[in-house]
Amino acid sequence: MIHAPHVDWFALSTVLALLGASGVALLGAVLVPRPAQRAFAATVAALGFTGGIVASVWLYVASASGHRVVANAFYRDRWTALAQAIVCAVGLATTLLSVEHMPGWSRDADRSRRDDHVAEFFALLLASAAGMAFFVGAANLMTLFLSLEWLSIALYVMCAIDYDREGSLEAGLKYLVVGSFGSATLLFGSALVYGATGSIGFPEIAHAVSARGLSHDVLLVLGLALVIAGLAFKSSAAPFHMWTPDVYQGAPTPVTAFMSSATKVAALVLALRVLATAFPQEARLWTWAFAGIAVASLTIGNLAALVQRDVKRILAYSSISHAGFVLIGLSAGTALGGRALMYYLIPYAAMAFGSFAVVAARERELGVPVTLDTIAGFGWERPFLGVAMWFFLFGLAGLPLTGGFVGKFYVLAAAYDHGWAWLVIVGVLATLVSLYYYLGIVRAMYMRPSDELRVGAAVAGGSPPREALLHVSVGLALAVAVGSLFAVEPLVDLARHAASSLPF
Amino acid sequence: MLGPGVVWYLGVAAFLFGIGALGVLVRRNPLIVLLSLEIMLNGANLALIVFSRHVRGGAGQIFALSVMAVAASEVCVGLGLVVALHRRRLALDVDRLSELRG
Amino acid sequence: MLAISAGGGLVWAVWAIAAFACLASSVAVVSFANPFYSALALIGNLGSLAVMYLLVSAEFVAAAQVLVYAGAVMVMFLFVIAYVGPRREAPWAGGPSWQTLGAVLAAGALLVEIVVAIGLSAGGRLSRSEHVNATFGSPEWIGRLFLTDHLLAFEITSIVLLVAAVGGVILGSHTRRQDSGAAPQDAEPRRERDLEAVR
Amino acid sequence: MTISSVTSLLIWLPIGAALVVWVLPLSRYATGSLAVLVSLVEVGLWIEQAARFDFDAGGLQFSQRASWFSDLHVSYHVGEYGFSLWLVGLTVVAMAASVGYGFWVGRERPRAYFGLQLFLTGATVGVFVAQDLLLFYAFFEAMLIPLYVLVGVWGGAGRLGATIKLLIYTMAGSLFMLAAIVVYGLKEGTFDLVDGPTSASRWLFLGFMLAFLVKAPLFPFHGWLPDAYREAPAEVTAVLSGVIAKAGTYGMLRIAIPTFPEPTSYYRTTVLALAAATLVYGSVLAFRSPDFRGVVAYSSLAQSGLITLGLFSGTGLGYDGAVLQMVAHGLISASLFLIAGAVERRTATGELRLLGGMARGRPALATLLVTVGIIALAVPGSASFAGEFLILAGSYQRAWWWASIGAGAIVLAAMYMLRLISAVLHEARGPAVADEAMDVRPGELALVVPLVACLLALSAWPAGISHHSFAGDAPSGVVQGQFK
Repeated sequence: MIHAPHVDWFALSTVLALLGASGVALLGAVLVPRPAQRAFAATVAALGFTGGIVASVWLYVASASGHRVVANAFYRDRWTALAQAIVCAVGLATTLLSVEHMPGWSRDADRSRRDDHVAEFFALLLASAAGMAFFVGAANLMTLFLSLEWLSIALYVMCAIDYDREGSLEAGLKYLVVGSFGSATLLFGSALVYGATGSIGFPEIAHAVSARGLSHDVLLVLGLALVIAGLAFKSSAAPFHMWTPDVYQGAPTPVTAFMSSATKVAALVLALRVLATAFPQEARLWTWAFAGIAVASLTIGNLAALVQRDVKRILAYSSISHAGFVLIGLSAGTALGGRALMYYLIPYAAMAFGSFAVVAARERELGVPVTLDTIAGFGWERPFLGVAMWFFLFGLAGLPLTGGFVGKFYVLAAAYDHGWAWLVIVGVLATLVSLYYYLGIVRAMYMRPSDELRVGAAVAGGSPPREALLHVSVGLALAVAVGSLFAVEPLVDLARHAASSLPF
Repeated sequence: MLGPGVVWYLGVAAFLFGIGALGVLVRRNPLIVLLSLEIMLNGANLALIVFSRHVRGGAGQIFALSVMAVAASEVCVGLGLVVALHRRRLALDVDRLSELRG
Repeated sequence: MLAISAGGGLVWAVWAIAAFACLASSVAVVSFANPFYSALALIGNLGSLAVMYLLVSAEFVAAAQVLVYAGAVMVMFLFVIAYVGPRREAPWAGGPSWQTLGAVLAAGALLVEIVVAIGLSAGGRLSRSEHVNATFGSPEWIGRLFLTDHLLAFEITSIVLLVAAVGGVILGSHTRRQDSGAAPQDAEPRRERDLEAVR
Repeated sequence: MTISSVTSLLIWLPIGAALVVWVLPLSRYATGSLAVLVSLVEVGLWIEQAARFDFDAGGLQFSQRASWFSDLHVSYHVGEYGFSLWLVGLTVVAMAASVGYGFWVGRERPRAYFGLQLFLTGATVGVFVAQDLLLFYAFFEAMLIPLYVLVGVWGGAGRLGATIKLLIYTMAGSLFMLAAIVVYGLKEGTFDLVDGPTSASRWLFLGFMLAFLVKAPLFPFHGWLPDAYREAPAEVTAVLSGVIAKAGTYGMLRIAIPTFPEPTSYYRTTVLALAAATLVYGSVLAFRSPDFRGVVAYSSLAQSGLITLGLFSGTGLGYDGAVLQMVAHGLISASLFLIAGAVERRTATGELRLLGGMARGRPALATLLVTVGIIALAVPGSASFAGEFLILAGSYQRAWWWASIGAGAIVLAAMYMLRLISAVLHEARGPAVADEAMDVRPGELALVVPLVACLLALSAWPAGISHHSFAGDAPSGVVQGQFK
């Protein structure tokens, strides 16, 4: 007789909402007539993400005491719920951005093909977000690995979905190869940890380590190192970042926007969960490991960004350096670090998404890759998007226009609180370097001599396309980015309650 | 357990993982890269199964079975990409695809 | 039940053959110039692994390995290789660039590290012999685990497969079918494109 | 309206107006009028506030405090002391003149321009009233953003290089201040300036001072100054040298000196030497400078040195004189840069060898420039004479040689100002000066005359500031008591 475990459907409601919507969108790809597919699938996706937000908020409210559900395979707690809410919000914004742009905006010449796979795209977007929503709540190494693959495989296909462009396919393949390499590393690490402790559940691992005195066990430490490397691949932290610029540049821009914000949120949130829950005894090791990765990311991300011309590549390197910043908070390995991490990710996700969304608008307008030359004059031609980009860039640089400023302050405070004043200095120096390339974009957008400014308009050949939904998504990102500067207290409270689910 | 101990199996697993990683890093043909990824996953699988026997728990074997499914999924998407790239009449040479070099 | 019924020497012999085949075939996979041969070598690798799985009482996994991997995945591989055409690539040609060298060093270091680490702990816990009962690794046991302790993992696995299937369809279906929803004036260019794709 | 919220209103009114200007598609004229109106309202609010200010009472006035994020004890805490009141006054007056000038000149892209100017006003006021370290830092940086764009978009031909230098220099300084703030705040458990205890850490002191030295600026941290002052639009330079640079010296007075008494005395000689070097160096360069703006720019550099000299003399007279000189020099350099702008508009150049003979037929211009120049070179009876005298007296109490260096620099100041006046107004008519170049117009007069009037008023009654900056007119006690 098989006694199936009790399933707490409510705990899974966010995932189920997204999956359900994904299924409906997929059905739409078959059943709904082609001309209506775009509207249908986008509506379903928007509803799905809204449902996901509602579910995760509800879950947040109703999960004050965190515990594991469904045979201890999934965490129902506020850490999960808050991360799910961020992922769903990014997903909603991506949906708005994608309606006009995906897939195949470059196929304008042949309008009939613009709707190729549009419903499948939204289904994949929902599926990947569902994977992330599950990933952040994974409670054992198996669900961790599987949900990582779940979200990654959907992302690989999304990267490649603009398959009339070689760059898109190439990005998909590159991401697949490097992503799978990272997953395999994570998997081997999981196997070693399993072998050392005999368990795959996070708290059980911690328990086995303390009960059997394994904290110096070679297998365990090696496994931990491989697990960290695998997670660093996903969060595109140096030295596991090599794929990031190529993939971010080659993937369709809305997908890049989604990856740079949601994927990073999921990977970093989960990283802290795994390490704090399963390896508290190894904190002396992983805090150092993360500090090292953070320094490497900040150095490589910022220095490499200086010499780039392509705006998407610049933003990709910027996202590497921001992984470094978040890891500074993570490396503190304290409740304050957890709070800093969660708070940082909210404005960061908004700004990263928003900046790529603005790039998408320019790309669509001109039909060419957006470089520092082709973005010239953009600020004056499209005032709203220009100002928004201005806020995002200054915010990413950490100037006090957006919550990015407070986020940076928070992670530095967490590092100092942990006793790592040197990390504060590293963070400060990295910010200084980063200013140069963020300002480079602003300079290109606003300060080129007026004869250069006309280049953009000439290439566009007329008035910019109408894109109300894109403006809405950029506006939302802007509101979150700026609002998080003023609403620090409520957001930090949310983060505090979320971080209290972790055993610090 | 009769025969070789866990360590021997683990040696094989580690070797598989390492040689697979090497293949991914140095080979350029995407098909061979995908095959090398399979070897890496197989190395991890062997470790899981051996440990499953060693700790007398079921999780390792279940894990390994799931990994097989995942590996099949990766291959499915990876081969899809290879075919799509081939249709774009691109050389199947990761290094020659220089559009994204910056 | 090989591991239980046979004597130690026989098990050692079987293990040694399987391990050797396994290692040799894995080296072959990454060093063949022709992906076709690499794929065939991988089949050998999978088979020898299945033998090793049997030796550690994982019968169901061994069976699945042969069915899923060697049966399904490798067939898919061979089809694609046949479709794309076996393109030869000299694997080590052109001397070691610094990238290749770095990769070899990294992989080598990883391998040495792992082996040394395992060897270090070899004298300790890992050499203990463990006895398991006959149901260990049996299909029934696996099925029970999948539906109880690892229910969620089971479900996710199916979702991963579904997502991959959708992805495969998207990436594979370049030449679109003529569907009724398309506007008539679009039919002609699309047919041309289809023809081109067929060519 | 409660008393305390006036301070917040001074910050947020212009920032809100900036948003309105950015969002609403107003006409050029409506945008400019709105901006001017808001700046005048700011002046009015400030006058109303000054009228109600109790100069004898100690402690913070018009203060307002709300938690920003409580787990690190960071709050939104604003309020004014006597000297901050005067600096806020300087800000609103100079910004009103600057905004008016922009309106009068008719800058391109008015909505962006006036929005940025208003944003700058709010942020600068914020710097002078913030009583929380992080809030102070936020405003300190926020000032930079509109400045960057104002210089980068509306500046002269070499503006791109100038903006990069400006930003990288100042950010390099202020980011180390951020590190120092993080460390100080977490160590002491509060970021509040009023509650915060003193600290003996020399590293933290240096972190703060680096930011202030770059901002003020002092030799050798002044690398951004010549380019920025030359390339920025005239009215932005006026604000930059008149007001923004004062944020640096204000920071020394409000944060570095009271919070770090031990490091202050440890590094006193070093800073004084830097200040003296700046004073001499700036004066010499001003004397050698080939163009109008260069003279004023380097004289501002010299004045920053003088003010720092007064602050780090650590005497009551020095503090009084420094505050007076901050306000007086702010007004002087704002007026001079606006006049420079007026001259450049007429002659299309600021080079002194191309100018000359502008006094003939242009009485208003001549009167203005001579009046401001006379005050700037600190003739006895002028506001800056009072300020410089107090500073010299204060530094004399520290050691006689500081005072003698200061006195020497005042002689140099007379020389470069007279050279400027004569090169622009007198001598033979320069090749760039056309006969039809007009005298200053009523519009320009309306902008510069109020500034000059303020200067004259200060000259008549310098004690208005020097005796009303610190509670009970006891500067040393107030500063050493950390403004409690």
